[in-house]
Amino acid sequence: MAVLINENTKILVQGITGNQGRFHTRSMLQAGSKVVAGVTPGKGKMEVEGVPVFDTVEEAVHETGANAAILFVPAPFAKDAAFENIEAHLNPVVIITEHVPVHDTLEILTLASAQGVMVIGPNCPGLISPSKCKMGIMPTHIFKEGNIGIVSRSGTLTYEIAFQITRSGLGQSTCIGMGGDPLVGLTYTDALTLFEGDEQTKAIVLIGEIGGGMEEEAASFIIKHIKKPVVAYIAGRTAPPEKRMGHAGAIVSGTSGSAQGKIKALREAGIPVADLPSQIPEILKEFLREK
Amino acid sequence: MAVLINENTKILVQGITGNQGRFHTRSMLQAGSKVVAGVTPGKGKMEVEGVPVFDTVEEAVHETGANAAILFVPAPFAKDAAFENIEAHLNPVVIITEHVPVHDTLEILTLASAQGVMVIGPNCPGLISPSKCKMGIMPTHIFKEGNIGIVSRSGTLTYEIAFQITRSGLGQSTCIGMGGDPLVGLTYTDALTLFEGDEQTKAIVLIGEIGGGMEEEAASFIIKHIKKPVVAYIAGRTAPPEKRMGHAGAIVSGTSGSAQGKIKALREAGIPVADLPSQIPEILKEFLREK
Amino acid sequence: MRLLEYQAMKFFGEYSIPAPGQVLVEKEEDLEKVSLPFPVVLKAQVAVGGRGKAGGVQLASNEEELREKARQMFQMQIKGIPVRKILVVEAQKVEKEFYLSFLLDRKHMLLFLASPSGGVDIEEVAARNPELIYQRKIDTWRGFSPFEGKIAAKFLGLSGELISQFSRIAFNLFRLLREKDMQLAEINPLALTPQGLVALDGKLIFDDNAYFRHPEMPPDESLTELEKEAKEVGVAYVEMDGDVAVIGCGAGLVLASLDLVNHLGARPANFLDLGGGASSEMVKRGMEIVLRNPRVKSIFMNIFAGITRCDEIARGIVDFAPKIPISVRMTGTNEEEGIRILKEAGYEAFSSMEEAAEQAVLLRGKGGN
Amino acid sequence: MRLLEYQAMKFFGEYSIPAPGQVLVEKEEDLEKVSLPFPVVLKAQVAVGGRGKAGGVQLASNEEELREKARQMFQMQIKGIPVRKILVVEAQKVEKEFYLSFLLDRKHMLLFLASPSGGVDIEEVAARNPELIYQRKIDTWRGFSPFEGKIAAKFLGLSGELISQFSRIAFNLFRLLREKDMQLAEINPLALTPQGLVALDGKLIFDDNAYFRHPEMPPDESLTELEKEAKEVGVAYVEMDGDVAVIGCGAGLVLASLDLVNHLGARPANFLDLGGGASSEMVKRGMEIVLRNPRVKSIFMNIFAGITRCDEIARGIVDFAPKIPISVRMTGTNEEEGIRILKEAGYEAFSSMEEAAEQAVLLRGKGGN
Repeated sequence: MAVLINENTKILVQGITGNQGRFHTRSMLQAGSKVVAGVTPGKGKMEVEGVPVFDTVEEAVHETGANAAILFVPAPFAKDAAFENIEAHLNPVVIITEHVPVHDTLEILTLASAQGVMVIGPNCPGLISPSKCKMGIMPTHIFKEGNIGIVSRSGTLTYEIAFQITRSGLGQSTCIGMGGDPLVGLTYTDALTLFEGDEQTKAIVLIGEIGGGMEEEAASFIIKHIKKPVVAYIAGRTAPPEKRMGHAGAIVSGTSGSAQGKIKALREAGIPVADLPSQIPEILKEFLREK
Repeated sequence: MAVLINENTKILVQGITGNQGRFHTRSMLQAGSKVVAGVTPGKGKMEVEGVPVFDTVEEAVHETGANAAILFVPAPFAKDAAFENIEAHLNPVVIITEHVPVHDTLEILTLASAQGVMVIGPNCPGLISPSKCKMGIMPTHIFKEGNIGIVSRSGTLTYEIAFQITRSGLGQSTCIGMGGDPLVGLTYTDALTLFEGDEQTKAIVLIGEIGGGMEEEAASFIIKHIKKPVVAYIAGRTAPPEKRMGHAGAIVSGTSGSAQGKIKALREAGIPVADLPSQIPEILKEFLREK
Repeated sequence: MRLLEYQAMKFFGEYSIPAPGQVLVEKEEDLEKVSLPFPVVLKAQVAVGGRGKAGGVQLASNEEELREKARQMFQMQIKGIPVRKILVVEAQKVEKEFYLSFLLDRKHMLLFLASPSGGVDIEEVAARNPELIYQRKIDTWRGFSPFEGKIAAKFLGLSGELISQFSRIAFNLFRLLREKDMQLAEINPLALTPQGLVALDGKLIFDDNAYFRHPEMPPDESLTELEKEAKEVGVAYVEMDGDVAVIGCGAGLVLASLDLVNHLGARPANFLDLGGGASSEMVKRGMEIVLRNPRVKSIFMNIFAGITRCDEIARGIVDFAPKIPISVRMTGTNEEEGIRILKEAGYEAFSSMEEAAEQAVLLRGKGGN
Repeated sequence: MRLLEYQAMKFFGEYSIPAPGQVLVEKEEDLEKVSLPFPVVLKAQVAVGGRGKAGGVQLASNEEELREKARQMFQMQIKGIPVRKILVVEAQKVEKEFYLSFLLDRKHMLLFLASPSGGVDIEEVAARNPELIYQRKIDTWRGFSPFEGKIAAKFLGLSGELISQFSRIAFNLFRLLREKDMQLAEINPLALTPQGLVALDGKLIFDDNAYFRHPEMPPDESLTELEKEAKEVGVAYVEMDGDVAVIGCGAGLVLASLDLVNHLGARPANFLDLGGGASSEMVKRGMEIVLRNPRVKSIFMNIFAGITRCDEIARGIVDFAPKIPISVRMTGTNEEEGIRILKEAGYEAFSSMEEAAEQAVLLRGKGGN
């Protein structure tokens, strides 16, 4: 089944006429995704890669039945675009846009939660259910359909680990990049809940990094609610304190947000934590053998 | 039974240490109302007319079990005070304060509606269920317990009509002053619905004035939902256009908001409209005879 | 308070809402400052509707015409209001006129309106062609978001770059409404010109209750001298066209008193609400104000005292001793004392408003006291 | 970006948050401007914690002491950062110290924190005495309302006029957070003095993503020269204490690469994230920056190319031809072409990050290329 997106997902691309929008629309189409509509105000009646473009989400949904949205609009316009898609009840709404002000994200997430819409991102690579639907900017070829669910705060690190899993002979049910900002929509607990309820998923990889307290939260959530096996990897053991390590959310402040704290919390919850990404496929195989 | 307030209403007075708050607390107590708490930040541990004063609504509710609030705070602080009482789920929240900015009222009403709290006012005289509870600033002696429900946008005009009803030998179940601002919490349709469901109320008086479209709305609401007899009076047939007649809400703009339009709408809905306040008691007696 | 057009235009400028080049002219010499390309439009700055039909909007194609028409306009009265200010505006090549507004009202709370039928009264459009009005309730908390303007722009038939342009204007107008405490923020017409969309006229109604947080807001220029004085005294006064002055406590009851005078075949000269708890001083000042109107032949004072004290009112009347007949209705708090004071000074007091009004109407012919 | 104390204090002033009299001193001559009553406190303006213990906070009781201590302080380095600015502050008679902050985080979204245990790190309080922390989630839309400050004030044990004073300060701090796009707005300590509550120190963390709408925001003074240059180039650079320079595309993978170097028994010299889709020019500039650090002995470059093209990266490496050993891991988009370019120029390329890291660690001793 996969989670969040599958062969029935009809994607609307907001900001389809920009360079990024155009490029990734092509890539998503090549990956077999159903991209049914694009939206760029003032560019209605155009076509991009054979996909019809509309001025508003309202029209696009009306004409094409789009049911999920991915945003490539510049950061200053992300809030408006997200509001538009959330209120049109597209679900999920994936925000690829980097550098969205965190106060804008706050409002986006508040609206989404009131409207019951799942937002993924901002500043995220999106998600993919291999062979069914790609709704993001990840390289398609490194994924393979399978039964491992991956959820991660990091982009390229996810690719690294997904690729190692694929090369080991396993595959992914759905791979979700949550994004590296301090405030993001979908969290580990959301993803874990979805994977727990998904028949296709047999084991889960949780990829974390320094900053915030989401991994600790996930650890206590797993004890209570997740029966499927979970393996974790946390990047940033060597990060110095008080420095922003690339991602806005990746900061160790004082005693909080450190990789050590997260690893400790996860291990105490009985979750194996890999020291190196390359150890993950073996641990997964162990999980699947045990079943 | 009466509506909204009765012998079980335990009133919290916000702004109890001001002149108005103190004066009307005494008057409400004299009318037999259960005023159980006052709130004025910084004045906790005082007493006013034997009523204990607290710094916050939270404490006041905790200590006294207050379940309804009346506000006498100055206009610039009305929004905060209303928010505090609404979120503490006091119900109703009666806002006596005049000159509340309409954008503040907008936010107050939006919050109240989300929290399921009935706001009355702002800029209103409050309400009274004679012999049971007075939560407002009206003279007590002109009311008498009975079976007429009154709802009005105007203060003194309501006193005039209530007094004429009392003198005619009839009495009131509850008399509600909605307030004269362009945005107010409780509306005619709210009051009509409450009176329709109240056993004590046998007939309803609707007192309107120029401005807005609430009376027209009430007319179409009555046709559909109100079985009890209603008599109306609309003040301001002689008001010139585009002039604010005392109340901020009392403005005839272009063709909208005129007394003539309101009277027409009510009459077309089969509701008798009195030409003079003094005609109302007779019409009410007619209603009660017909039953 | 309704802002005059030139005041609204100043706020539009502050909020990046595009408008044609314009100069405010307060006296003929100011015309020297005008360096706009001709033709220009002269617009009388008066706070009443229908100024166009009354000659308050004129076209001038050259300097001479501008001078001549400005001179004439400064001598005009529009619906009784003398023209003191003229806004001179660069004439526009208008391809189409739209309507755009945000407002607060009880039913919709925060409402966004747009129409392809601009330049006329939106209520006329609502009555005749309701299908030409786009209407959308705006969420109080999240506010207006530009995409809502884009949806409206499509309704108006706009395309291409104009969609975002319209939506930006709407967004800025909404910010103006919320940040400046306006009850209504309207652009009508919003004109499509070769340079894009521009606001040709605007109506802003400021919420007087919010003056305390807007020191930048100008005073109300639409009030008559008497209305201004009343405001200072703290009473609400509106001049009308009859001869019976009406005074009372509480807007609703004063309105009902006006209607009662009218019902009795006479015409009220004014609306004057003393508010609750008026002092004898305010009663005197109130009577002073209504008697400034030379048409007034009698006074009908209707007091139903709640917070107000009848004795205070009576003392005010007796102290002031109006030069024309007065009929007083007095009931409520301290009623006996009030009536005693009046009777001692030779004034009659009624307990029914109908009787008092009848007496006031009757006394009109009697002059003196 | 974390604002320096004096910058935070400027915003506090703008938002009517009371603070003691203070003057910023950038050179010794500036001391002439200081006309505060003694005693005063000298506070080194450096963006690191624990400056007090490092001698960055000093008391001066007279002019002479002030001069002397300022002179000393301007020669100090605190945790490696030279002191360039000193804030001279009127010393306060402190009766009690509170903590007050608003922040954004994933779990609570908008959080309000207060504690009677001010003047120390709130995380320490949270760890040792969680019962001393008042915590309240603030509604995104309706925002913080003063009554919420009053509830907290009661928790802090305040009474009388101080309740409203505290609530006003909290309200203004919240406005600052929202209007100025802060991720954290903290007053610690908020001191109770005979003159009422005053902010003795403040921490504001501005959301860098919001620079586009805050032209008034100062540049980040906490960055080292190299970090500033990196910012201009468009790469993320953080200096560290080891000798293996780490470069990659994507923050998470670079972090994992640092950990890998560490796992292999070496220490990374820096974090450098080229981001997605880096050009050969950016690769060159990135290498230039990491090599500015004299400790660097080898480079580990880890490229997992998604949007990025391996051939671009390879061209950047070959063009720049670093003077010290480099080990490259390269996989993903245009991998063959990239590896071909590298091989032709005599560079080895690995497809596994572990192997490439091992090589980089090994090459440290080898010097030259």
